[in-house]
Amino acid sequence: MNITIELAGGAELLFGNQRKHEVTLPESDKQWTMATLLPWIRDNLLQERGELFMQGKSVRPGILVLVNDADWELAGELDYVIENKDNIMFISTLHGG
Amino acid sequence: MNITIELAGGAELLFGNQRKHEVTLPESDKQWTMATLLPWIRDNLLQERGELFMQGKSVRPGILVLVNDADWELAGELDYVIENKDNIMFISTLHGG
Amino acid sequence: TNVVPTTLTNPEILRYGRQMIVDGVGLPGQEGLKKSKVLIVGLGALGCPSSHYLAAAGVGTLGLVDDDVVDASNLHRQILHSEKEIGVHKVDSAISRLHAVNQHVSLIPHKVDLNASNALSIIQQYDLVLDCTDNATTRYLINDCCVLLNKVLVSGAALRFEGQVSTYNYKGGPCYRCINPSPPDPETTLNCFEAGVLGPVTGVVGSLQAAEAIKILASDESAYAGKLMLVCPWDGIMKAIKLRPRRKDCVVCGDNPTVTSPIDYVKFCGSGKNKQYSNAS
Amino acid sequence: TNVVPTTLTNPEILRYGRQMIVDGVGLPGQEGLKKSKVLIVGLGALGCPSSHYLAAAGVGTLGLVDDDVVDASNLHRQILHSEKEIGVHKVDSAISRLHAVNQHVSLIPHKVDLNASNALSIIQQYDLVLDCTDNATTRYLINDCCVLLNKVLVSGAALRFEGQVSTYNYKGGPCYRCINPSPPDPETTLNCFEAGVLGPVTGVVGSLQAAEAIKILASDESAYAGKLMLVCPWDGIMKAIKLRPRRKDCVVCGDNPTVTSPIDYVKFCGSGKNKQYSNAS
Ligand SMILES: [Zn+2]
Ligand SMILES: [Zn+2]
Repeated sequence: MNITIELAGGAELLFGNQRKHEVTLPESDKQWTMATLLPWIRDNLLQERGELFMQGKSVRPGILVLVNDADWELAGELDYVIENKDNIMFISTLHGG
Repeated sequence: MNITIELAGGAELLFGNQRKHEVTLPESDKQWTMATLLPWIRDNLLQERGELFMQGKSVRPGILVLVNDADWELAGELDYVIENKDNIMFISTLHGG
Repeated sequence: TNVVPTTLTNPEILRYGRQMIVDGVGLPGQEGLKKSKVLIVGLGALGCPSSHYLAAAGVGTLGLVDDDVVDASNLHRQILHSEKEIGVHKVDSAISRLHAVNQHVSLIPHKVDLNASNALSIIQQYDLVLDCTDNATTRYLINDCCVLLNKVLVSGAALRFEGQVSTYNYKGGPCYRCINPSPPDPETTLNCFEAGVLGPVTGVVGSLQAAEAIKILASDESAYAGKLMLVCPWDGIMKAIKLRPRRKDCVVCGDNPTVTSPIDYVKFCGSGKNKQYSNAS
Repeated sequence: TNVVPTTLTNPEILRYGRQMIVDGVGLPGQEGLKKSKVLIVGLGALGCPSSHYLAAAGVGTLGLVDDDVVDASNLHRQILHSEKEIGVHKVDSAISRLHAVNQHVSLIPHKVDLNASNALSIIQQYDLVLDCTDNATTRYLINDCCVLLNKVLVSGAALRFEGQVSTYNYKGGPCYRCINPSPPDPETTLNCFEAGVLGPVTGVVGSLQAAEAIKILASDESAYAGKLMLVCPWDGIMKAIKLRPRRKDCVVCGDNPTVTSPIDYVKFCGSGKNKQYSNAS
């Protein structure tokens, strides 16, 4: 399954300063959900300490997760089942001005 | 087949000032292409004189056509075969400043 | 000559004519702007363009909050201030420029650092608030006060080469805490002092905030409530993201709020407005 | 103290510090800005914010083209000009404000109406051109001259409550005529005089133009070449549209161009700069 991972708002600094990653997820008996995708991203793409990206089973506070340009809360958050060609975006909430 | 028609840049004024139209195209033996869609739009959605929207078989100069957020030229212009859930956008080129 | 009774004078109609003929504004919309009071919190990179366009558009009253003076390093982005205002209080500089742009606007100075003891009394005097600040602590303060006082909040933020804009607490929509229930660890937060920011990116964000304020005040509708507008001019990316609705369990705007007055935001965020945050890595 | 030899003085480094630390700018980028010359055609609603941010960012030389005087009806959007400049030539007003914002920038007046007989000699003095004009006739003129002189063109347009921005003639990318080979019938064209425009929408567009100019001059890369950036703040819509590549049959930038010098643009477009176009319906 192929998905696009996008980063913005500074979150890209955790991923080698690369804002877009085209990813092929390994085959799995179980469906890929956000709950399984997040640790996979942490273990395979993240280039910084894990706790800068995740806290417990979810993303750390300050990171907003989007599925196909919509808030992941609308898609079921961790329960969302990933589909082929999905665009998953992680945006750091900005505070500057 | 269901598609979304979007208008911008003033083109919406030709369509009752409505910027988004959800449209169900009638069943057809032949495939819907941009070449057949344009006259259908002219005859079914347009609320102004036909020549403000079309010139010959295409749109009049000053209107840019997009298929799923990309220039229709990249999709084959009039030859493009419409797919279900496509987003077709007509944008008037702006000159003001 | 006016045939419809209006509070607008002929010079005002001449001045605002080009915006009044835009659908959704019109004479009623322009009158709506004239009787509105907007609070701009922060006269930095976002407050400068937003307050400029709102003054130019004929918003009747602008409240201006800042406690800082103009510095040379501000000038690449804080466009109300020019070289001769270096060392001048930002509120004074803003009032001078905004008055020169539009004498018809009432400009109310608030030369303070907005905090838990003054925020409610300041915000309650206004109809709409623009968050043009630069730190999480103040953003949570402003949000909570807007919810408590039932004020709409048009919030902008910018850093490096991108910006984010949304409208909170609009007709039952989400508030800032609905989207950001927990503040980030200050150890992981960049800010303008460390990370830098491009001037025109802040111009985009501040202008988007002003456009939304005008829409709300002139036409009683919002463009960004429930959406997050993302602009990254450097990468040529722009998106409008659909956000969650109001959270029923939100601690300030939910069905059973536990925040019923301003809290200790410094403690909540783990930091004050000290801009010396450590870098993310 | 500087350890790397640079053309920037210490006051300049202090002033531009917050943008220099943004990835992609840096000291080399700031020096790139300092040696660049940008032509702003039109000191109206787009030229005002774009020239302001470019001056503030430290572009070395700005050329300013306009032949108009400031009018009260401009003030809701043309933010370089204030009330006391009503009746003053827009170039003079702009120079006064831009110099106050940044004394380090060379400001070159061009108090002319850009036309087929002066455009080439003006444009050839600059590295980059911003189209901030308000009519199709001038836009085709500027495009053709930029192609003929191999200059990059950052073009913005705004009307009512939306804007469009793109970069033309960038490293083999499309030109304005590639996207718009035929001008629209003037009978079907709205313009600011008839249709109105919201000030902050022009602020978004002008700021996007400035951001792109900085990127090109500081980092030798473009964000918008081959894209059309669409902003509609009123509807909360923002998109980056992928455009076609350069057309091999384009009459000015194609493989066999037929336009090899400026043509009669008034005749080509069927109208001059007369703003009294009839409405679309
Ligand atoms: Zn809430
Ligand atoms: Zn071309």
